[in-house]
Amino acid sequence: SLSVAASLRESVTELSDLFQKRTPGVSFKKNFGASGALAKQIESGAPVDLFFAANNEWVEYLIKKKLADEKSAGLFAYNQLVVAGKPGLKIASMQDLVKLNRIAIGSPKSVPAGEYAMAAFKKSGIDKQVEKKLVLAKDVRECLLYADRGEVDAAFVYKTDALLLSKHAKILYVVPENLHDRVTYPMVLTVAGSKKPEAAAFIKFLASAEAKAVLTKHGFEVR
Amino acid sequence: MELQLQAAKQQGNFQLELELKVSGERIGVFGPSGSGKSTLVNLLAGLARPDRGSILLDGKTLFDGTAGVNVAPDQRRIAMVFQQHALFPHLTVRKNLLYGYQRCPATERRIELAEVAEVLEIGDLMGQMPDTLSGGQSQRVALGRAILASPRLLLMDEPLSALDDDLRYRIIPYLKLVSERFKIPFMFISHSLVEMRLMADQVAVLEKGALTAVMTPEELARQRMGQSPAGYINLLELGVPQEKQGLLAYPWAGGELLLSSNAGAERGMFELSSKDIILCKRHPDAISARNLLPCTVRSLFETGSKIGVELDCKGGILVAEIVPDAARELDITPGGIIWAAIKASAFRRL
Amino acid sequence: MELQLQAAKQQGNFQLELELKVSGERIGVFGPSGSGKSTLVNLLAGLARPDRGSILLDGKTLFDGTAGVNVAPDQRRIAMVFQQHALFPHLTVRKNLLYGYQRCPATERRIELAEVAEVLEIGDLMGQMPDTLSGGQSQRVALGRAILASPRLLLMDEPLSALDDDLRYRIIPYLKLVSERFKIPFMFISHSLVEMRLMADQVAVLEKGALTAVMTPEELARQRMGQSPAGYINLLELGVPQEKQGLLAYPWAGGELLLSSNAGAERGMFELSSKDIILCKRHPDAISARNLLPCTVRSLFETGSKIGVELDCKGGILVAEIVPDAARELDITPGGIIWAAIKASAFRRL
Amino acid sequence: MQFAPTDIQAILLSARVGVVATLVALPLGFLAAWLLAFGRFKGKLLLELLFNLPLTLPPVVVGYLLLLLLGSQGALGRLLDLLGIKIIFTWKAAVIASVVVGFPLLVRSIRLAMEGIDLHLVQAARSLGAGPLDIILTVILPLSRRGIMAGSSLFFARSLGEFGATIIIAGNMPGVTQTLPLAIYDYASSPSGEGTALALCAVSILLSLAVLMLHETILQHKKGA
Amino acid sequence: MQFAPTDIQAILLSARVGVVATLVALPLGFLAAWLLAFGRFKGKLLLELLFNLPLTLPPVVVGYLLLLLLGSQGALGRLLDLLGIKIIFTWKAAVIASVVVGFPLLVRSIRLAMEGIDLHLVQAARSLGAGPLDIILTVILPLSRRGIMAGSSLFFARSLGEFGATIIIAGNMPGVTQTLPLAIYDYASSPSGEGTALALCAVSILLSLAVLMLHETILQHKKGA
Ligand SMILES: Nc1ncnc2c1ncn2[C@@H]1O[C@H](COP(=O)(O)OP(=O)(O)OP(=O)(O)O)[C@@H](O)[C@H]1O
Ligand SMILES: Nc1ncnc2c1ncn2[C@@H]1O[C@H](COP(=O)(O)OP(=O)(O)OP(=O)(O)O)[C@@H](O)[C@H]1O
Ligand SMILES: [Mg+2]
Ligand SMILES: [Mg+2]
Repeated sequence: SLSVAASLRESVTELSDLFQKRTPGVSFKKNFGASGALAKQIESGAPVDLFFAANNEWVEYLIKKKLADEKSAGLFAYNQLVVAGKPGLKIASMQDLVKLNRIAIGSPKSVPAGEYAMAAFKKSGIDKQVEKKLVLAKDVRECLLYADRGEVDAAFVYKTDALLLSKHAKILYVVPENLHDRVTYPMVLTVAGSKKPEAAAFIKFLASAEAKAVLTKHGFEVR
Repeated sequence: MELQLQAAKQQGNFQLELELKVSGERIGVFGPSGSGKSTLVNLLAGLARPDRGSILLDGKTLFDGTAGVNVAPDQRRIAMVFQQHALFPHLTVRKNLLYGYQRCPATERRIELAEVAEVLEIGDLMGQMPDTLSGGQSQRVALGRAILASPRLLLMDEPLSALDDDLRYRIIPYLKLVSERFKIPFMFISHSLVEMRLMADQVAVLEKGALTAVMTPEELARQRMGQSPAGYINLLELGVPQEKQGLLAYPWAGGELLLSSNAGAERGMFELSSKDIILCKRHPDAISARNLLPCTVRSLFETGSKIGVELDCKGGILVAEIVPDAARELDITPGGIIWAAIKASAFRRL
Repeated sequence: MELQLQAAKQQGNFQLELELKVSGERIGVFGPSGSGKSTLVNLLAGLARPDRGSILLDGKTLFDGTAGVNVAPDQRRIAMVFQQHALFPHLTVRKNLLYGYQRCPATERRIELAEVAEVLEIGDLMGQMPDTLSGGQSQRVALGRAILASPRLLLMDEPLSALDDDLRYRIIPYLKLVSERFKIPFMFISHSLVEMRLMADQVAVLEKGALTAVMTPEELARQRMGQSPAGYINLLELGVPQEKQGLLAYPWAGGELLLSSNAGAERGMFELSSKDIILCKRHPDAISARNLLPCTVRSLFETGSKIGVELDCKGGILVAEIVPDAARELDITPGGIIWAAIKASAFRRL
Repeated sequence: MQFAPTDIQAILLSARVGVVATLVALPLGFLAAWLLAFGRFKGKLLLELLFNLPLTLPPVVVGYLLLLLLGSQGALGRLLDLLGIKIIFTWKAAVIASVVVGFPLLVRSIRLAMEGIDLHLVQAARSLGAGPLDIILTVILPLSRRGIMAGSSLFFARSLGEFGATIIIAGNMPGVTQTLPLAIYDYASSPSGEGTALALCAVSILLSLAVLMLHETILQHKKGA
Repeated sequence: MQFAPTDIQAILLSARVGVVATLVALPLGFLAAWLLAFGRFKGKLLLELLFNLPLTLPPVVVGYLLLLLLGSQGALGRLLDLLGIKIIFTWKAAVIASVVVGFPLLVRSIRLAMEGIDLHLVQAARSLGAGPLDIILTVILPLSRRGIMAGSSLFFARSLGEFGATIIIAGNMPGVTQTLPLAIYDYASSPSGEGTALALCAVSILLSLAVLMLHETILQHKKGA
């Protein structure tokens, strides 16, 4: 079975469905949640074969605990951090954010997107100015919700998520990649998963052009 | 107090169907267990709603099924003493007592805490909580609580059953006093004829949810004299006594009556059962009964298997109870002269 | 039943300090309100724990403070009738009645439902829930429930206060019957001397939490004869009567006694108050009292302001009550002959 | 509105988890309430605290703690492993999450009702020969009926809404361990799923309405009898 | 173990939110319980359902619904905006979340106690001249004291643990709206924060222990008096 970070929900579902159609007899159980929760579950012996995380931290955690197969670790997709907000606002640089009242980011302690956003603030030197304006959401979807409902002026979200926005909010600004580490989605086989041929086959399938097309459709970058 | 009640109420298998018109300050309700006395009380207090009918108290409509009038219980100013005392468990005895008092407009307050506490002997309990009271104590407090509300009508549902005899007869005259002095009319529920006779001017007799009669307690007592173990109770108002041969001689009806010395040397009201009067044709020379009164027979009446004899003893009226056979043997006829023998111990102060 | 109790118990301001040794089947506990009667009952039933002391019933230790013995209430097989009936509100009358019955080992069951239901007149209520019963009905059911548990000891805490006179005197002989036939000893709490006299063989008298005396109810009644409104109660066992001049003639002590015809034409136990006996020196020619018995004076005793006269009427013993003055006047001395006049209506069947 | 098969499964699963959790928790809750209401022993306060813990802590934290306990490294988890019982990532885990999180509510309700019972009734029963267990079954149980009913409908409703602990120990596996709240959450967090989320909310409300009505009817019925 | 300043603030904020929420909810809960226990009106079942809704729905969904209602585009939110009152992302929002989510627990407890009150007492009070409001204050309120105490400690504990609805409408702003459970969640979801998370859990448990002890002491005290 697969444990999948919530932000990959739609794409991994589509990919696994596709794979199941291709390979009769194979069926997946999927489990969605926050990366941290998923890692803890695996640590507690949850019967998981393949772990799709939203950041490297939890994959390394599992590897360190000898619960995941280091050799199988790889990057699955990439994403971009964007600022979404009220359609009228003009954000041309990070410095423009200082003028805003409320900015939603994922909680940097628990949400990778938040971590990237904080890094970007620091690199642009505005972390002190915006500190009091930050609303820390428990996940990216919540940031999105705030932006969509107009509760915040801007929210740091992934591009893939921002594509789901309705007309109340839109992408205002794409955060330059030099301001933070690249947004990566790693995946790893667990110790149990590394013994299953189907799991390896699925990983191979994910590298195929067909799979990459699906990811691109959902807004991910595949390079 | 004038009460006009016409009400029907279904309760489980039990059907109450009452039409009752009474006026007076001291109304009794008499009837066997399960005859609907408590139900009637609830209707009056507004705690139960008649299925149909109307209730008028002193000309004021308390309930009218057709007109849709139903005065709230707290607006009726009708206080209750329940069979089960229903004291507020979270309030001290003092606060229980003052509950109705404080809710009574100051101008209408007629009775003070100290007065009630003294008569009911609950002064020492003031700080206690109800759950630490004995059965008798609880009921006395409940009684005091209702009295202190200075109600327009006081409903008492067998309030005395939990009290001992002594206390019971000390409370009864107080209740009467309260009713007379402060004009608090009451309705007194009991299935004891004695209590009824002592407490009420008029009695509504219930039987299986219906009114069978309204009569004076005298009439009721005479009617049931034969059945009642207590007989008919003569009530005598006696003046200030003098000591005489270790007894107390009370002036009564031009003559005097000798009572045991433990009767208490003050004027007051006394009861004498019709059963405690023995009639003799002639003056017996020596008899243990201390009172021998020559009387004129006023009338005879039959009740059950007994004959009631109404006697005129120099203006004082007494009712004696004898068996028909004795009436024949003694040749008792209205207008005849006869001796009534009464023991000094037969009288009881109320 | 043999009870040895030595216990102390503090309750608020009230201190119980009892040492009580009684044996007998019918124990009474007598005392004014607040004297600790209910507290004693709770100690016996195991519902309250003495601060110190010991309780032995029939040689079996129920409680021993020093030895650390405290038999659980349900193991004591001591049933209770409370002042407040405490019926299980969620069970029908039938199930309430059978509660203790079903928990009593089948071999120990001595009393059947139908029997109890009939005497207590609760047969019609079987399907009802307790909250639909009137006060009197509830207490009868509670009584029945305790009896049906066939207990080793039945504790009754003023069980009769909520019943009407009629019913009360119909239950008393049944209770006595139960106690005799099935050997269920009971302890009967009351502050009524009359009930005590009717129910108990021995009475423990309590006053402010302490035992003042253990005596027979006769002694107690004689002692308090002067104070009690009921006087001393003579209990007479009368044989099968014959009709005679509209009255019933019951054989008694070699002669006969004439009773009102409503006494019921069967043999049975009757009560006669000492107050209802009038003594005459000579035979009065015509007197309303239907019974005139020549008697020998056996003894005289004083109580309060009264004199008790123990009479021997051809073998039957009666106690009459007169004032000292009358004793002098009639020249009553032990061994003397005197006439006792008793009205036919003075007797009451129990 | 058409529900996807996994949505139907979520509804059925939630109903099942609610019912099973209630059945499991009731006897335990009754016992716990009895201990707290009538028991006199040391450590009572501690026990009470323990029962209330799941209320005080965010359900997510409860979930983590349960994961530690029941996971393959946990004390209980290892024991269950030996017995061949798998809990984590099964619907049984959802039941456990519901039981633990709703337990304080159940206990509180029942205990409150027990504390209202007239002690005279217990005393009467004892004097009529009923031992402690007998009294529990024939006096305390029926007389705390209102509390049991109130507590269990409260508990059932709570279990229908249980999210935080469930997602951690049961996981969020559509068709397997995804209960109603998890499905609602999933839909609600994507803008396109709002409609379905609301529809599932309505189902959840209807379910608890049904339990509530059942509860009222039983109470009314018993009152009338 | 040293807490960061924001952790201390979270503890204080949680305590404040708990206390304020309890104070706000108590009169409302009492009123609601009274309506449900003694009221006889149409739509009672509906009202009961409404009060129980927040229990049935996952707190996150409740938070979401509250956001819709109180947010800048919500009906109530716009009204409050006109009055110059800001709710969303302030500690007041945390209070509202706690009140809404804990309300059913409070009402249930109080109502249960009210239903246990001997009707004779109410009748006696009425016959002594006490009107409905008077009776509520002098008879029903003191006699449902146990239920109020139980309900409010339950409510307080629940509010200490309230996470799902709070994080949505109060946001998670350290030092401003970050309550204990939010802080715990934050720490618990990063691999390095486990220790701090457990320490904060302990604080939360201690807080509710304090309330529980207070509750017991008051009950014991009143019983003894
Ligand atoms: N809620 C009820 N449901 C069914 N029957 C009831 C209800 N309340 C009272 N009854 C019945 O109504 C009848 C009258 O009861 P009520 O209490 O008025 O009698 P009562 O005259 O006061 O009796 P007691 O002297 O024993 O107190 C009884 O037969 C009782 O069983
Ligand atoms: N829990 C308690 N706390 C304080 N005082 C108490 C408690 N229980 C009983 N008492 C007191 O103990 C005394 C004896 O009470 P008890 O009920 O034994 O009297 P009783 O003889 O049965 O009276 P009654 O004839 O009125 O029923 C009373 O003064 C009562 O106020
Ligand atoms: Mg009655
Ligand atoms: Mg007593």
